This record gives sequence, C-alpha cells and structure tokens, in this order.
Amino acid sequence: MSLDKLKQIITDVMKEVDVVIGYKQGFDPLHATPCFITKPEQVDQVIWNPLCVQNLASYLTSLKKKVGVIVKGCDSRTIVQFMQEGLIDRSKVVVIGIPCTGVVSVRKVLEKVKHEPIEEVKFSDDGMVIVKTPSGETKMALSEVAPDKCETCQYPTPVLYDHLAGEPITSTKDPQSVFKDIEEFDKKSLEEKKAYWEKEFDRCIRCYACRNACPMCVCQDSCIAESREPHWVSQKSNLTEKMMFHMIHALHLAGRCVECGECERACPMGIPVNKLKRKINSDMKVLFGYEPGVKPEDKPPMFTFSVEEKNIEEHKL
Amino acid sequence: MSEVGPKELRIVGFLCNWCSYGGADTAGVSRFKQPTDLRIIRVPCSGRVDPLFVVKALLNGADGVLVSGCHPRDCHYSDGNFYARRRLEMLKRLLPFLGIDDKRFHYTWISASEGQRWQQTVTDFTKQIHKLGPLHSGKEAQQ
Amino acid sequence: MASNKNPYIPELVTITNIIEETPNIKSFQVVFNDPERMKTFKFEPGQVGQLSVFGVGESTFVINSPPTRMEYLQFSVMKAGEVTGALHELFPGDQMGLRAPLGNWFPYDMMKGKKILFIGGGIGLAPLRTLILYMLDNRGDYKDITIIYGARTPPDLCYKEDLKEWEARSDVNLILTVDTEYPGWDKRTGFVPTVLNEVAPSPDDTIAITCGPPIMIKFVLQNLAKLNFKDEDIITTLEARMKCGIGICGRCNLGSQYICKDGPVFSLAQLRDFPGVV
Amino acid sequence: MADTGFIPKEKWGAFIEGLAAKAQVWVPCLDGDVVIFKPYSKDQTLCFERPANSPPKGVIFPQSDTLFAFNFSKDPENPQKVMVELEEKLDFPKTIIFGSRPCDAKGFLIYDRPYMQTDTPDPYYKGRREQTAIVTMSCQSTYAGCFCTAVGGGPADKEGSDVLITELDNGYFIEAITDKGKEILQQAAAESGAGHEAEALKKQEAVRARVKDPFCANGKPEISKDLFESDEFWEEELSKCVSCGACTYLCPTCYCFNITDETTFEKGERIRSWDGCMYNHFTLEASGHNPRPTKFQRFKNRVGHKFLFYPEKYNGVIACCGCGRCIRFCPMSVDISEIVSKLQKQTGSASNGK
Amino acid sequence: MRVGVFICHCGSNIAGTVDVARAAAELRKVPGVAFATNYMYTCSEPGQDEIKQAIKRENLDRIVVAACSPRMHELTFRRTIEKAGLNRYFLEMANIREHISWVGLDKEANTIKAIETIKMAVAKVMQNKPLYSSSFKINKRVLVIGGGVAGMQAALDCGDGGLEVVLVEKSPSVGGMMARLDKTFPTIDCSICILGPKMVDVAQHDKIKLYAYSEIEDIKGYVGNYEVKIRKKATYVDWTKCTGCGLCMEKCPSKNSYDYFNFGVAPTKAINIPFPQAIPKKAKIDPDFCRQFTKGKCGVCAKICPTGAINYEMQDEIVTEEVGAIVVASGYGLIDMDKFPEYGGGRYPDVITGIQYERLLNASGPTEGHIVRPSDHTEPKTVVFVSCAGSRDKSLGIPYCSNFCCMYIAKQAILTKDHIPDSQSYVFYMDIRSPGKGYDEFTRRAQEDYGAKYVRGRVSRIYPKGKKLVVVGADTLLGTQVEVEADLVVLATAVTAAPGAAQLAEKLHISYDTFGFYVESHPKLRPVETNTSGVFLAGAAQGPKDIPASVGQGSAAAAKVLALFSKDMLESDPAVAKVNENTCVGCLKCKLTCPFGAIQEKELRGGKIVASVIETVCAGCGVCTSTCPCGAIQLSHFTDNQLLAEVNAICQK
Repeated sequence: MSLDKLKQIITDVMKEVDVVIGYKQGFDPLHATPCFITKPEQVDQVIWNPLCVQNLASYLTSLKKKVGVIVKGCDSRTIVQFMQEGLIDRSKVVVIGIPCTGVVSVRKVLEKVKHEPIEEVKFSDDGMVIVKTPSGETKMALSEVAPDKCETCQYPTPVLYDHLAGEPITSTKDPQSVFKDIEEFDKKSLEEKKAYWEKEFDRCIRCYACRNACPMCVCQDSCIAESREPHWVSQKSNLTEKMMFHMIHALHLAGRCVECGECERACPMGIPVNKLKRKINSDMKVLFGYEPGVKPEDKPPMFTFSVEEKNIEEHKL
Repeated sequence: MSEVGPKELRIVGFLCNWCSYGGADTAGVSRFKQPTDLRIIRVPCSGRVDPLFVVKALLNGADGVLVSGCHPRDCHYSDGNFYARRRLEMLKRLLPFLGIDDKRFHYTWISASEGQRWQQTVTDFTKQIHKLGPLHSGKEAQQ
Repeated sequence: MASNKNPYIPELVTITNIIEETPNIKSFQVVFNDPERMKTFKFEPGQVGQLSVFGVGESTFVINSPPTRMEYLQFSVMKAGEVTGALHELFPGDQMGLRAPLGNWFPYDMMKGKKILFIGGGIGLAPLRTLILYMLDNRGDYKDITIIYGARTPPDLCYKEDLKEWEARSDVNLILTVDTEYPGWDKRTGFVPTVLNEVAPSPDDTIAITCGPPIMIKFVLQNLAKLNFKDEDIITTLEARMKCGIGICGRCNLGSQYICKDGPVFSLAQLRDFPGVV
Repeated sequence: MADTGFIPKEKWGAFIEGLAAKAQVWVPCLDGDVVIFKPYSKDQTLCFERPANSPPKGVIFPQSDTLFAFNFSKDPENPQKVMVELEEKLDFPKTIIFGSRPCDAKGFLIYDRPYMQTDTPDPYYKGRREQTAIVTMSCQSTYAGCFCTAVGGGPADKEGSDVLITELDNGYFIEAITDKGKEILQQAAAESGAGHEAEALKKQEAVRARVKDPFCANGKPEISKDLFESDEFWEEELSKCVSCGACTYLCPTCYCFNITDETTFEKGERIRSWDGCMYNHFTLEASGHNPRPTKFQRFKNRVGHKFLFYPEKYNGVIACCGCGRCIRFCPMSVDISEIVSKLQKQTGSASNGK
Repeated sequence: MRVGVFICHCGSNIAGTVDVARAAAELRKVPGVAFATNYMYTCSEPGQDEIKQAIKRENLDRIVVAACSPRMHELTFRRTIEKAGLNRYFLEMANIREHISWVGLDKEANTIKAIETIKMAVAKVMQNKPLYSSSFKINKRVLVIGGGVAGMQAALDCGDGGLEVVLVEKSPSVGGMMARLDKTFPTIDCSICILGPKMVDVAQHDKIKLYAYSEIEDIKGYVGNYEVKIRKKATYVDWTKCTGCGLCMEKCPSKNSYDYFNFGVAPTKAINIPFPQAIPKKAKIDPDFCRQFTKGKCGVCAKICPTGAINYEMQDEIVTEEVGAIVVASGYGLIDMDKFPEYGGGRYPDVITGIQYERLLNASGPTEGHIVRPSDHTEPKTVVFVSCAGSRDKSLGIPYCSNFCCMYIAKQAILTKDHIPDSQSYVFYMDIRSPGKGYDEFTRRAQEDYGAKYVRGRVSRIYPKGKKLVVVGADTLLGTQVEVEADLVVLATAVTAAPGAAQLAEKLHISYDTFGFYVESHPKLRPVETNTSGVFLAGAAQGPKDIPASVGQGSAAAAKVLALFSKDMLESDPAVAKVNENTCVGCLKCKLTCPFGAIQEKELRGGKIVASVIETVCAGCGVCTSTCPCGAIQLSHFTDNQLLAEVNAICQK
C-alpha cells in the first residue's frame, strides 16, 4: 500500500467530511498516535506503518460530526458492530480501509530491546522490524513482535469500507486456530485457572483504561463500576472487587467484543483483559454461530433469542 | 451474616415470581421437605436475572447459585426466560474459565405446579454443592 | 479545626428536630452527643459542615443557624442524590456524623456600618439565613437590611417562620417573590433578577450578598453590575461536589483555590480571577 | 556529607534481605511482563532494570484505605436507638520503599505539601510517610517519554529520597541523604564508598545528558494563560484522549481521592480510594450538573493543576516529576510534555490553536 | 429509616418449626429495625390492626411481614400499611412458611433460615422507594374465547350487564360440547332444549358480536387495553348471503366428509351445516373433502346456491378488535382412542367413546336417536361402559379424574334401557364419583331402577369374538375375573386440555399446568382469575367440569369483568421500568429486548437521546434492566440495588 495513495484518499474524503481520523508519528519513534485532520495542510502528517496500532473506530460513537476514519481489518469490525447495535449513523461515516499485514505490539518490541530508549524504527519489505537503541540495532521479524490478535487474524482486509487504500489481501491463517489459545487455557484445572486470574487481576489498579479504550464500552461516563445507583462494586481495592469489575466488563461485552485488543493494549499493568471476552466469543460461535462485527445485518446474540435453541441443552443435576 | 449453621453452605436462589417462586410455594403447601441451605430472592422474571447477580453472589460468599424460571414458552412475560437462557448459558460456560466449577451454578425451569420438581431440584443441587464443598476458603476474606 | 485531630473523623451528633421546609427540603437541627462540645464549638456565619449518614456517605451543607444561637446547629437539605435522600429518611433521635466548621465565612466585620442587600433564591437562602440572623442579633452594627427572596411557588419558600418574623420587623425590608401567579399569593411575582431591577437598590455604601441557583446568580450579578455595584461589594457563596473538605481531594477547585477550604464565600472581584467561573 | 558506602554485586541480595528483616520492604518485582512494587519476599523476581509500571505511591497512599470503621449497635432495651461507634486505625509499620526512581521519590514531595504541611495534616498519609524510608536507584538509562530534567529533577536527583543508590559496574554506590538514610546505610554493613564517588557521578551525568528537555526552561516552564484558556487549543490537542485516567493512577504526583462509605448490612467502613480528575464522575454533582463535563476541561484542569495552580499555591513548585508514565502508558500516546511545551510562554508570536 | 418487622406464627404452621420469638429478638438487633414482634395470625384483623397501630406508635416507615408467601398476602398487607399512611411499596414479605417452616425439618436450621430471610427482606425494604400508580382509561369491551356453555354464559352475562362482547368460537357454531349431548344428568332433560335458547340469545344479543369459525391470532396490550387479532377462517361461503337453507348440503356429491360435530360417528357432506340448531346456521365447505378443492372441479353448490354465497376463492381474514378484558372459555378435549391398544385402540368399530354414544342417543344425531352398532347397524343388547379410560392413569400421564364420566355413564346406562328395554348395561368402574346435588341418587337409580350392572374393576382387555366383543376385567370386590360378551363398548375417555390450549396460553401470557389446563390465580380464593390482570377463566379450560360448574364459572368470570369495568379508569402498576436520563447513554439495547415494545427513543433538550418507558405498556418483567449495561433503566421495586441488598445481606465473605 502506498502512503501517497492513502493521502490522496484522505484529501478526497476531506471534501465530504468534517474530520478525518488517521495516524501520525507519536512522541518517540516507536509510537504512532491518532491525528484528527481538519485542514488540508495536516494531511502530510499522516503515516501508515505497523506502529499504527490504535483502533480509530473507537472515536466514532462520541463524535457528532461527519467523520472519515482509517481502519485496519480488525478495526473495521468495530464499525460493523456499531451498525448491528445502531450506535452510529453509517451515512455520517466514511470508512477508509487499509489492508493490513500486521502491526507491532509496542510492549513486545520494548521487551526485545530491554526497554532501552528508541532512537529509530524501520520496517523492511521482507517483514522485519529494525529498532535502533543506544546499544545498537536489533532486527526482529514483525510476526515475532505482533500482538496476539495478528497471529490468528482472519480479516486483514477491512470487512467494510468506502475506500480501500491498497489491494485486498486474504487471510492465510487457519480459521480453526482463532480460539486455540482459549481452548488450551480452558483445559487447565480449575485451581490453575483460578490462581491464574487471581494473580492477573490482583495487579489491576482500577484505572479503567481497558474500559475507556474499548470501542464497545458505550457507557463510558455512566459505567456502573463507579456508580452507586446501582452499586455493583465498592471502591475497595481488593481482589473481589477487581474481579467483579472485570466480570462486568466481560459480561457487558458478551457477544459484542470485536477482539480489537484495545483493552489489553491500554492496560498499563499488562492484564490479559481480552481473554475473558474471547472466551465468551468462542462460546457465542458454538452456541449461536455468531461472530461479532462481521455482518452488519446480524443481531448480537444477547439481545435476541430463538424459541428453540439448537445448541443449548437443558442442564441436569 | 454469621448464623450459617456449621453444616450448611451458602446457596442463593433467584426465582421468578410467576412460575418457580410459585413452584416453591406449591412444594411448601405440599410439605415436600427440602434441605435448608437455600435462600430465595424473588424476581419478577428469570429475564430480570442479570448474570452479574450470580457472579456477585459467587464472588462474595455464595457457594452455589440457582436460577429458576418458567419453562420456555411459558414465560409470564412471554420472552423473558428466552433471554435468561442465553445469558445464563453464556455465564455457565464462562465460570470454569475463571476457575469456578460450573456445577456451582444451575439454571432450570420449574412451573408453579411443579412442587415435586422443585423439591427434587433443591435437594439435588444442595447435595451437589455439598459435594463440592465451600467455594471460599478462609484466606480469601482479605481486604 | 484543631491540627492534632484527625480531620476525617466526624463528631457524632443527634437530630433533635426536623422541619419540613418545602416538599423536598428539610431542615435538621442537631446537637453534639457530647454536651460539652456544644459549648466549645465555634464557627462563623457562612462556614459549612460535612454531614455523614454512616453507610451512605457525606455531603456538605452550610450551617444556617447563626453562631449567636447555639441551642442547636441547623442544616437544610434538598433531596437530590444518595446522601441527601438518606438524610431525608432520618428521624429525630437518629445519629449523624458532622465535620465542622469547614471553609471560610462572610466578612461581616467589613460589612459593619453598611447597608446590606441579601438576594436569595430557593434553598440559596440557607447561607444567607445564618448571616441575616447574625446581623439581626447584632442589629446595631449594620444599617438598612434588605432581603429579596424568591422561589418557584409559595410552598417552595424556605424558612417560612423566619420570613413571617422578618416581614413583621420594621428594621428589615423583606421583598418576596414567586416565579408565576399562584392561588392565594398576593405578593410579587417574577424572577429574582427581575425583581432586583424593579427594586433597584442603591449601590452606595451597600454590600450585596447573593446565593441561589446558578442561573439566578448569573443574572443577579449582571443586574447588580447594571445597578453600579462594585465587584468587591458583591459577595456570593459557591457550591461544588466536595469530599475531603480540607482542600486535598481535588474536585472542588477553581484554579488554585479550593471551594471547601478557601471558599465557599467569594467576592465577585475574587471570582473574576478564576477564568471561566463568571 | 560523606555518608556514602559501596556494596559489591554479590552482597546486593543480602543487603535487601537484611532490610526486609527490620521493616516491610517494597521492591519492584517482575510480574508477567510488568514491573510493580510488591512487599519483598524471596520468591519474587526483583527488577531494577527499568522503572516500575506504577510508581510506589500506593505504599504511602494506598489505592484504597480505611479512614475508619463504623459499627452500629443497639440498645437492647430500646431497639429504636442505634448507636454508632467509629474506629480509626492509625498505627503503621516501619516501611522501606526500595528501588524507586528519583522521579518517584520526588512525587512524595509533591504530596507532602497538601497532605502534611497544612493546618489539617492527613494522619494516614503522615503516619505512613513518617514510617517510610525511600531508597532510590538512580536511572541508568532514559525511558520512553520521560523528561525529569525539564521539570527540575534528574536521573540521580536526591530530592525526596533518603538513600540514593547508583549501580556501578561491579557494585552499588550508596549515598545516605537523610537521617533515615544513614540508618539504612549503617545496617547495610557497606564498604566505604569513598573510592566510588567519581564513577557514580560520571554515570549519573552521562544519563542526565540523555534526558530530553522539551521545555528548555531550566526546569521551570511557565505557561501562557491566554493559550491555556483557549478551548480550541484543548480540543485540538485532546481529541485523541479517551479520558481513561490511567495517566492519573500512574502519576507519582497525582493525589486526588474519593471518599465513600462501603457497608455491609450491619457494619461498614469509610474508605478513601484513588480517584482522578480525568473521570467524568469526579466532579459530577447529584443534580446531574458537572462543572467539568468534557475531557477537554478535565485535561485542562490536570495540566493546570500541575503547571499552574500547584505552583501558584506552593512557591512555583511544579507538580510533575517528569517520570513519563502518563505518556508511556497512554493508550493513545497523548504527550503532556508536548502539550506543555506548546503552552509555554513564547517570546515570539502566538503558536497553535489561536 | 425505621423498619417494623412482624413475624407471624400462622398458628403452629410457622411457629411449630421456627422459633419466632428468637427471630424477633434477633431482628431487634438489626440497625434500622426499630420494632420487631411476633404475632399469632398477622393476616387476621387484629393482626393487621397491630401493624397499623405500631406504624403510628413506633413511627415506622417501612414494614416487613414475615409470614406466608407474598403470592398469598402481599396485597393484604400492602393495603394494611397504606391504611396506616405508608406507601404500599414500603412493604416486603419474608416467606417463612411455604419456603421454610413447611419444608424444613430442623427447627434450629429453620429458625436461622427464617432470620436470614427476614434480614434479606429488611435489607430490601430499606432500599424501597415509594411508588405511585397513575390511572388510565379502560376499553369496556370484553373478549370471550370459546362459545361453549361457559363462554356463552359469560358473554350473555356481560352483555346483559351492558358491556360490548366479542365472542370468538373456533368451530362453525357455538354450543360446544353441550350441544352434542343428548340428555343431561341428573335430570334427564334434553341438552339442546336448554342450550338452544341460550345459543339464540347469543346470536340475537345486540351487545354480542360473534365470530364463529375464527381463532385468536395475536393479543397485545394489557388490562384495559388489549388489541386482539382474530383470524376468520375461510368458510368458502359468504355468510352475509347464506340463509342456511341447506340446499347445498343436500346436493353436495361429496358424501364422505369427516363429521367433526358427530365425532365421526357417521360421515357428512363436504359442505355442511353442522347440526340443525347451529348458530350461526350457515354452511361451510371442508376443503379437505370438497371435490372443487381436491379434484379441481365440481361446483355443484355454487350452481345450486339460491343466493350465490359460494366463494371458492375465499381467504382467511384477520380482523382487529380492541377490548379491555378477556374471558377464556376454550373448553376441553378428549384423549385419543389409539392410546388404548388393549381396548382395540380404535380398530374395533363397536368400541366407541362416550361422546360418540351421545350422538347415537341423540334424536338429531346421525341415527336419529336409534342406538345401533357402528359395524352392522344392529341394535346392541349388551352394552359395556368402561369408566376411567385414561383418567387416573399415570402411565398415560393423566393422574387426574375427568370429573363427570361417572355421571354420564349412569345417564347413558339409563338412556340405553329407555331406548332398548331388553338391553343389559354393564359398568366397569374404579370408584363412583357422584358428589353433586342429586348425583348419588342418580347413580343408584341407574343400578337399582334400570338394572345396570356395576362391576368394580379395571377392564384389562377387549377382544372380538365373532360379532361380539369380549370385555375382560376384574371384579375387585369379588376378587374374580369377569368376562362379558358385549355388543357395544363405550369408553369414558379421559378429558384433556383442548387442542391448541398451550399456544393460546402463550398468546395470553397466562400459565397452564402440565396437562395444559389453565392455572387460576388461587385454587380456592381466586378460581376464575389468572395471574395476568384482565384475563379470566371459565369452564373446562381450567380443568374438567360439568355443566353447572361451567355455567357457574362463566357467570363468575362475567361478574369479575363487570366489577373490573365498574370504574372508568384503572390504576397502573407502578412497578415498571424507569429511566435515569442522566446516566442513560441512549444505546437502546433495552428497546431491542423489551418483549412488550414498551420502550421508545426520546430526545432530550440539547439533543441527547435516551430511552423512555411507556408505563402502561411496560409489564414489569425487568428484561430491560438486566440488558442495560449502565444501570440506567431500573425496574421499580426490583432495582439492581434492591436485589443487591438482598444478595449482600446473605453473601458476605
């Protein structure tokens, strides 16, 4: 995909919208940051590379304007899910899709370079990331430092777009592998799983970054994690309350999570927040043959029902 | 509360007003004896039972949670239990992922006339929970 | 508050009387559980207290009885949220927690020998009441006292007993108004800022003190300016969500000033320093 | 002061363990791929290579803290009368924060002014603070987003620390800064530090030179009020902010809190818990009115507090220690240092936004 | 808050296995509980007075009554506290009888369970908010479903009471089962002679609008304002033109149509009027048998009809009626013969059902009242009646008694003797159930005056032997095996729920029992009400009943409707969902899940979109509340905080 083509599309789209959301270079060479383009001269700031990790569709529900938005394959599912839930006016959104060959996990890159300050980041055509730090250059394969979601990505090309910057690409990843990690984890003993989550959630500082970064967390300021009416969780900082918050988060996303991974990426404490939601998604697939954010005409399974549920058996004691 | 007898475990039941609460009443009227562990919370409809109530109870001290509504198609509110079925099934599958035995949570359908079925359900579920033992060991009562 | 004391621990008080001022405002008269404390407790008019309903939380209210009358401390509570809702469920004899006095107070010394104009709306009369009663108890120190007070309807007027008494006094000029016509109401109608214009008090040698809903204050301030009141002579008391009451927790700030500690009483001149407030 | 010492690498572990025998020691530990402060124990993996993801502020200012417990009791003769008993707990154990960074240590100084140096000191903070010694490690490197020198700090700044430790090639150079620090140094049974001072200084200076200074104002950036009051400025800079508040919870100087009553049926506690000015509910009033309803206003207040209001109140001291966590961990990579540099009083013509 | 707790002994019902005094003492320790006492019968008038006085004396503002099920007495106590000046929703009941004292054996455990259950109620009541009903207009029209004797009685009583009635009957004529009967017990008067005038009344009543050959398609709404969709099934005869002359039926060449009215005792024509007294007396084509439909040509009736009423193109038609109350009198069904392989299971033509025998006895029936064997049209001399064919038989899933078989068997035995004086009737019975007025005398008459031989025992087998049928049974009184060679066997087949009863219940949102009979609100005290306000029951739809009981219930249901409609406005149940507009984010997921369409989108000043509840449409299920992620829509009286208070009261780690 050429950056010039992307810029050309943005320039064209700007004629019909109030703002185009894209990426520009962030505070250091390893970070990209969202940019809100309202003036033609800002188009030149736009970048596109595997550092463009943020899900820009997240902004759509809070913007009242007509918006152009750049989405990767995974991000595009957010828009489809918004459509299923009637959360956006599609006529006010111009979707600029980018076929994506994978992004980096900043965390994984930092781990590779031992958290040294980053001086330069380059991407080679053969899928390598070259990171320069004071102690020299480190070369790593993009696939090595990609976030987990890229490993099983089924939708490298956006599932929906008005403009596509580049040629569509099809996934080479095995569709059966999508929930392999979830299935593996579920095979562990109850005690192991319990201990795992206790350890992970214990780190939670209840900053709610996972929630605010989540495009599907529509409640935002009205989240029941902080309200007293209703009073589901106390402000005590213990494991029970932390677990309760994460269960609220997960259950409210049941059958809605598009697995963009923003929650996990936003978590400053490295908690695998997305795992619970992916577990539910795997069940949604089994129970209702449903995958969030793929078909705009689908109905999220928790907001509908079948009189006869083919895949739900009555439980006997 | 401190009065839980030494042999009892904490079991919470969410019963829909029209069918299962009535079924429990019918069991009472018929004097069908049951274990005493269960504490019943009356809700209008099983569709009112947010799975989070089950989670809240399990995280905060319950050893087992039972939800019972009208049989599918018999919901007083026509569709409430259909939603409940989906949500509760989702939860039932999620609990073991968190390390909580899904046998600690049971959802079922009992009509107002099924006193005997209610008795059976309470008896069997209570037995099941006793077999699993307490969910919360003392060390978890941390701040 | 004494510095050796834990500022977060409330003192226990008991409700002695509850007055239903309006359909959604109740006044609570409280005394300290410790009778000695009732004697040592000192506060200034305009200072606030944090009332606790244990298990529900705390909320801030001005002490609207004057320091000159120490049989009890009075707080008026409009039902709005969780804590105020819980307060409305209390009975005489029930216990509450109180952290008081907090914040600053009306500069009544500076007002001595001057004419005083009170402009209040709804429950906004509460902070004014403490100063009015204080001044009435020291009547000689002040010149003319004018009170313009309004509410939506006659039942929404607070402190009906006080109003009756002030109306009867010759040394107080009480002007009451309600927003619109109301059966049996033979006094003024119209919004407070409008009535202020009609009354058109002279700014000379006069201190104006106002409190009420934000929209009322906004227009009162405008109209006072039109009447040529100087910013320094206009005093108001602010409200904000407060928690700690000692200027730390961070939510009630206007710039570098904390309403709970540096306020709640500010002159308009002071408020002009906080961008975006006026 | 010549209160220095040296610990060779092989005695490092014993040193920490020795401290842990006498006090509760909080150390940065590797947990998954993050570093957090935890109470020391032998089975933890200590990590001094990089700053902890979250600062050690929770040791002195816990995420949630019981202010007091209340117990209801009833007069059996008169069931109508409910009595309340309040119970405060103010005894705090001797504690050492070990392995904080100079920026973390400086954070506590920002706390000290409103929490201790007032006529109503906060007994919980004060109690813990006085019981706690801060043993700081000087930074060996810079880290994404950090800018301590720009706000008057430095990678080996001593302000706020009781002990400063600098890692050398074959050991650790220890400087005791306060009396508490001297006590720790004594316990350490360290060799003399005399011969190592130069190496330490050299290391410290080398890192210092690498720290970025986006303000170039000798550690005292001044903000232009005009631009600060411009709504357009904030809207332009903050559109990408998702108002999550991770920045506040990770900030060593952010000290806002909430007070809530959490009660079970018959007893309860009034607790104090971290809160942040980036949250909508922080200033939301019961009526539904909110003086700071948008993320723009909230972020403006956050920057204002750190670079305008706090300095205004406390002699020009900036309430930011430049640790860079808010930048590093911001999911949208909002960069406060960039924003403040744009807000700085400019000698030239107006910059952004207006 | 000052909660008052009243713990009922219920005589020894509760106090026998729960230490109520200890419970009261424990509750007195609970903060917020200002008063707790135990009382012998709280629901009694002095008991209720005690509550009222305590509210005044102790200054109570919330009340918990720990007694029986709230399904029993919640309304009683709500009224009690309302009389004492409290909002009725400041009441909670703790069910310590049905759920505790009656089901637990251990007094200690019961007492602890009771204390905790009461504490849960206290925790909840402290979260309760006052709720106020608003009133709404009612549509004073009533829908009666089913035109049998119960439905007709209800329709006539309502009509006479001045209400407009919409009567919907599934079959082409009103009359139901009673119209098929020959005589009625115990008076032996002619069934159609007493029913006919009622049928005519229904047809001629200016307040009654009859939809015959119609079924309920859909019902929306709530008490006072139902919208009913009725499917008028295609008759292929324009009833506005049909005069009921019967010419078409006479000339119709398709003679082998199944005769639903006569239960197939003999065939009928493809176009027919079901019976001479039918109301409406209109012809109807059975397309399953009509040659025009099966073969595509015929058209005889169209040619012959003097008024040109035949219309082969006719389609079902859906009409909408608006009513304020509904009486369900949809009647009963009968178990199929094929459930009894041991009795021939329908294979032996001379083993017939009781209702088929009625048609044979009936002068207007296919045999004009001559009793003949279906197989060879000869007069039977030995007739065997088998009672409880299916009834009280758990193996068939029918543990209940069909109520009126014993009586009609006696009647049929008497009538058999009347018709064929040299006949002998045998009755195999299990018990003779004849508790009605004059009933027992009647069964005795059958035996003593008419010589019917009653054999106590079950028939185990029937098999053909030549032209006869051998009925093998046991005489349990004599302890011997009995074999009777019969010419005709009549089975008193078990009464079941009407076909389609469950589907109708689902449309009405009423509950039905395992057998498909509709469940009344209370088996003793609210026998014609259902749990759905505005829907009443009459006749055998609720359970097997005979004519007098059905008629009585029809009138009772009518009285309930008239009482309901005696007011111009109804009070809405305030326990409905409410939206907090401050916290609602307008995602409208609640609107997606509401089963009643009670949620609308609303734009606030400033453009914010929020959900808004149509109070009268909301039925109070709370699905929206468990759907709403931000807790902004709360079902009043069952809010998250109220339920959490209960959870928290018992779940404390």
